[in-house]
Amino acid sequence: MKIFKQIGIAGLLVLTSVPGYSEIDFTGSWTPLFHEDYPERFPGPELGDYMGIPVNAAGRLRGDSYDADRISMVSQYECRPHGSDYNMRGSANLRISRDLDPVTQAPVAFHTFIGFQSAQRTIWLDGRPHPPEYADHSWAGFSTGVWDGNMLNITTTHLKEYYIRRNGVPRSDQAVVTEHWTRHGNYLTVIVVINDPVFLTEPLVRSENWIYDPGQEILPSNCEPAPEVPNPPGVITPHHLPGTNPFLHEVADWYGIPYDAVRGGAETMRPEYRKVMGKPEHVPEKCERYCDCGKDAGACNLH
Amino acid sequence: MQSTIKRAIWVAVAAVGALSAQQAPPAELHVLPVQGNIYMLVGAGGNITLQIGKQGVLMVDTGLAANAAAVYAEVKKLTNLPIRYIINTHVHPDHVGGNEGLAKLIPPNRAQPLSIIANENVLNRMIKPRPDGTTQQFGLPTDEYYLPFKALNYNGEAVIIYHELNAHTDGDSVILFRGSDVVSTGDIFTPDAYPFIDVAQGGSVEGELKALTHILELTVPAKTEEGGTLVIPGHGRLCEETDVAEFRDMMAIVRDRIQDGIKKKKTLAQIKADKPTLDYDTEYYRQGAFVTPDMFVEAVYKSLTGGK
Amino acid sequence: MKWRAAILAAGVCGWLVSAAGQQPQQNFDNVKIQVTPVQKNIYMLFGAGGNVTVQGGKDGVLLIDTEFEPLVPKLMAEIKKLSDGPIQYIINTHVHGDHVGGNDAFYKLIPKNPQLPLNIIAHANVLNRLTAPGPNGAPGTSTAEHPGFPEDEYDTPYKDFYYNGEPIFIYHEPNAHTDGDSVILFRGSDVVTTGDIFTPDSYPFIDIARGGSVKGEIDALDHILELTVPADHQEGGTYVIPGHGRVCDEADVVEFRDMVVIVKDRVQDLIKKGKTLDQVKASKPTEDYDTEYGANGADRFVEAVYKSLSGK
Amino acid sequence: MRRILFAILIVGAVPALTFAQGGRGGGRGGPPPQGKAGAPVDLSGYWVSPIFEDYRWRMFTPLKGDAASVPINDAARKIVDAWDPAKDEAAGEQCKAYGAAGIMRVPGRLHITWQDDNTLKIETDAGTQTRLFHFTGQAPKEGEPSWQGYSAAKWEVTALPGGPAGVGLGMLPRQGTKSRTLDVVTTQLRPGYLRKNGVPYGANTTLTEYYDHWSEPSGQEWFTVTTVVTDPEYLAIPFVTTTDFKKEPDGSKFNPRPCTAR
Repeated sequence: MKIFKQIGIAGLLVLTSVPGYSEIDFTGSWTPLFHEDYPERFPGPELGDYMGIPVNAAGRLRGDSYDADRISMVSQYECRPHGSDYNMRGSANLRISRDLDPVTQAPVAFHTFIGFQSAQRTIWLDGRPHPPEYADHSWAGFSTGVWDGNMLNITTTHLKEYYIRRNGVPRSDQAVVTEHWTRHGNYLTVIVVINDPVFLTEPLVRSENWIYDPGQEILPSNCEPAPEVPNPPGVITPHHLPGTNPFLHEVADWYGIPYDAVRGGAETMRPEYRKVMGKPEHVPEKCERYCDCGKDAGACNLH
Repeated sequence: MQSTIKRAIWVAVAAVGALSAQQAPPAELHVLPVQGNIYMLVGAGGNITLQIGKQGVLMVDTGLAANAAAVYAEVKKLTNLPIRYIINTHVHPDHVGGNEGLAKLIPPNRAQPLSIIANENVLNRMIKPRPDGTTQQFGLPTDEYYLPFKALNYNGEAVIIYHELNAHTDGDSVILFRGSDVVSTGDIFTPDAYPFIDVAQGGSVEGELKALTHILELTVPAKTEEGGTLVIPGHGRLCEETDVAEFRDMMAIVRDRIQDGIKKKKTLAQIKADKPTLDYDTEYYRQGAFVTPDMFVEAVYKSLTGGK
Repeated sequence: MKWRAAILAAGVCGWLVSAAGQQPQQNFDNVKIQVTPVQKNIYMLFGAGGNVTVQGGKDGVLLIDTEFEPLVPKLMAEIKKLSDGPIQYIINTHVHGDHVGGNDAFYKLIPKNPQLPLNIIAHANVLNRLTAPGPNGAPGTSTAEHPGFPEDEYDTPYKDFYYNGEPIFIYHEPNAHTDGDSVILFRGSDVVTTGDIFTPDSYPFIDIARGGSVKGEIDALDHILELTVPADHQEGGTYVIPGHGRVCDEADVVEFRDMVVIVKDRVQDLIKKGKTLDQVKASKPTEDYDTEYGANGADRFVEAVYKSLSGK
Repeated sequence: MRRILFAILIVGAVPALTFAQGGRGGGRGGPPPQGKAGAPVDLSGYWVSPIFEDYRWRMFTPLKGDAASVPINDAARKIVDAWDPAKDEAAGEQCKAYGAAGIMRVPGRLHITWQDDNTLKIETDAGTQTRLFHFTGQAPKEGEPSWQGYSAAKWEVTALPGGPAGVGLGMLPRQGTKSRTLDVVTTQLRPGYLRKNGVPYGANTTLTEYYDHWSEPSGQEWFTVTTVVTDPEYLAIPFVTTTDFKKEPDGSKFNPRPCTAR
């Protein structure tokens, strides 16, 4: 009898309700796992490290010319959040919430909030079109998501120019980013594919993992850019003139890597490159920088 | 590679239905509501800024001559109120070209006569005979100014017109709509193309940089360096302060590189050979764009060396 | 009504000359707070002392100047009627007690919220003077005992930020009424708050002892005229909230600026003729303005102009 | 009266059951088909792994002592500091970095084929290793530990994370999501290296992998494997990485080569 009753209730519900939505629910708080590129992602990348980026000549020279003083001297850079493509590999925690249509209860959008510079983002699930090409761009860009089974495929346009790596390798405002989100138990896997005709010779694919970590208090950041002092005659934008950046060889020498590999580019990223990549100029005896990042699931210290 | 990426992007965007925007033929006009009283009219040549309020219509720039009728029709779709003001940011034909046609199309209004505002240098250049010997009769600036700035209150907000000295030309105006919180820059700022520094008509790289810095002073972003004051460029998409900052930094960096070359006694040819814009060409030079990297380098070089 | 308020204000202001920075012994029990809607986000509050500017909107509340400590509860009550948002900004236009007197009391009354911290902004010279050592080496008052002192000071030509959906520009006007004057432009609401650089019903109090000068005063008034844009027929458009007195627009500032320039020229001329301060006063260079701006302030004004021009 | 009501309820129940099963399984009724027949995506073919992330640690044999990013413990740290490739060679253990927990991170190419209807085979050119994914659903037979261990695979039947999969008031029977993920659990592993410079994993390691197939807007096929290495012996927490593989038109670049210890 009892069983019948339960099944019966279910049956009535099936008969009387619209079919359920069969998507993965990403909502909740997540903590990033830094089991790849921890030193780059937390303390920050080494200068001149373009490894793993299919960067073109333009992007490489931008990196060579980059001077981090720009962030302190040009106030427009001070309170920037990360671009939404970089944010998923950033170092702050993530909260995902979901909008439902008040009438149909159908999912309308996912919202993500990341504490660093209060980066907020909306991923529309209701099939709306992207804005026209001459519309304003933003750090988060304009994102729409389409389900394919248990994977959410996201397309983002209208991004502001930002960095692919925080050592000055840029990602342009013409880039189109596609993402693939999927969830396995308590792991969220986010695959980010950056198509940038301006700075990349082929798509850049990076994938990050987050672990479900409910009950976090993720606070906003209150950053007010310093007042823009009218620039002195002859505008100052800190940068290294071509061929004058003294730091470009550091990463190769510190880690015993051939300089050509450090310079990045699609050809350096194929397995067969190992055969032709040549010898490093200098190889340390043993690891001296960031050797224990993440030991005992701990933080990333230089020594 | 490039083309496959372009295709990839096209597919991606098409896939989410922005098809029309992507395929739009250039001649077709689009209207983008910006904020407050301001609309951006795209496709007539240079971008046209429209301020529409209870009193009437103020437009910044008029596009190419050929599109004047289409522009007028587009404005009429938005409002029946009269066009009271036209402000020209500078003298180039893709920004003043529509003046003549519009001046003829706009019905005479004795209560609110059409007033065409521009820096006096724009007028001085427009009254010169055209190549064909004729001179322009209609649509010349009627209300030219020569002071550092001119202010008016229209449609319930303060509109400030700043003269930017020797920037893109010698007659550039940047317009601030104070209530709507929008800045219209003319060709001093073009987010996806190198600036055309018209040295022959009084432009200079230092003036460009000063003007861009002034625009940065006028813009105030909302939280996290985003939103707040919106910026309508001479060509290209709607922008904000950080977009102007990127552009300003490009200008400053290229200027420094060329200055360095000049210090090292390099000739223009040698400096061009150094490709001082290599890392910006993919961003600011599209096939068929008006200003080629070499033109830009040459303009900066001449501006820095005093035309030599 | 407003007229009486203005006189009272002028009186308080005058009374303060000897005691700027101190709390007056005056009884405020019967003072009522008048609330005047100005334009868009902006309201003007007045009880006694300087005018208070209130900007309220979706983000919260911004205040300019705080009058006197005893009035703060009354001001708070009125502000709460206008907006229940948090008070996140207090800006002081200058150092005088009838403009900063309520800072501490506001600081104590405003609930602390680490996510929405209270920013108290003024030009650096305001903070410097508030914390400066007293006469004959008495130790300066510390920000520890005065949490309401403007510790978010700025020392650049201007500071801008975005609040309640509009850009706000704070301009430093060098050596005008004092050496720490700020003029605030609410660009979206189209309202300018001038502090005591502009007081439509009384002669400007050029506080030479605190770095004021007649030249700076005139430059500041000219700058205010650059910021204001009238609507049709030279009225309306940008509204101006003076340090004391009624809500004004550009035309009122023009009148005031012209008065200051004319009096300055007259005094300058007399100085050229080698007249002493007493002789200058005796020649009544402000006679034609005294009925408008109050004879009681004339001598002080003339004296300030004289000293400022002669450097004596 | 009561009887009639039950009758209605049962009628109502039928779609509920099948609907639920259909969603949770994929086939209507009975367990979802596994192996080749049940494959929701085609992983067969040649694949290459371009090195986008962990470049320093994957493309090169990292400097001795470099365990950055791996949540190792003190026991592991001792082994890392004692790493000596010569010893491994002498012991004939050049393949320690090519075991199941490390192989997918070694730069190289994969050849994926169906060995039979219930066995998916992955051959690597780097170290010429072979992994067999068994869809039989049976528990692994006790066997000798090996570099590649025993891998039990299944097509994920429902991607609903946690929570009761049951039926309750106010909710529909969970339909689940048509999953496209391949789940693989590998045990019986011979101790090896997560990285070539001797960052170890132990004999009790359980390797859980999730294979997700996706495509670029251009149509280019990829799969990303999320690898969770659980090793109570040497890891403070599970070591989680994702490795991306790009489909190649043919095997022309598939270049088998032996393991190396250096």
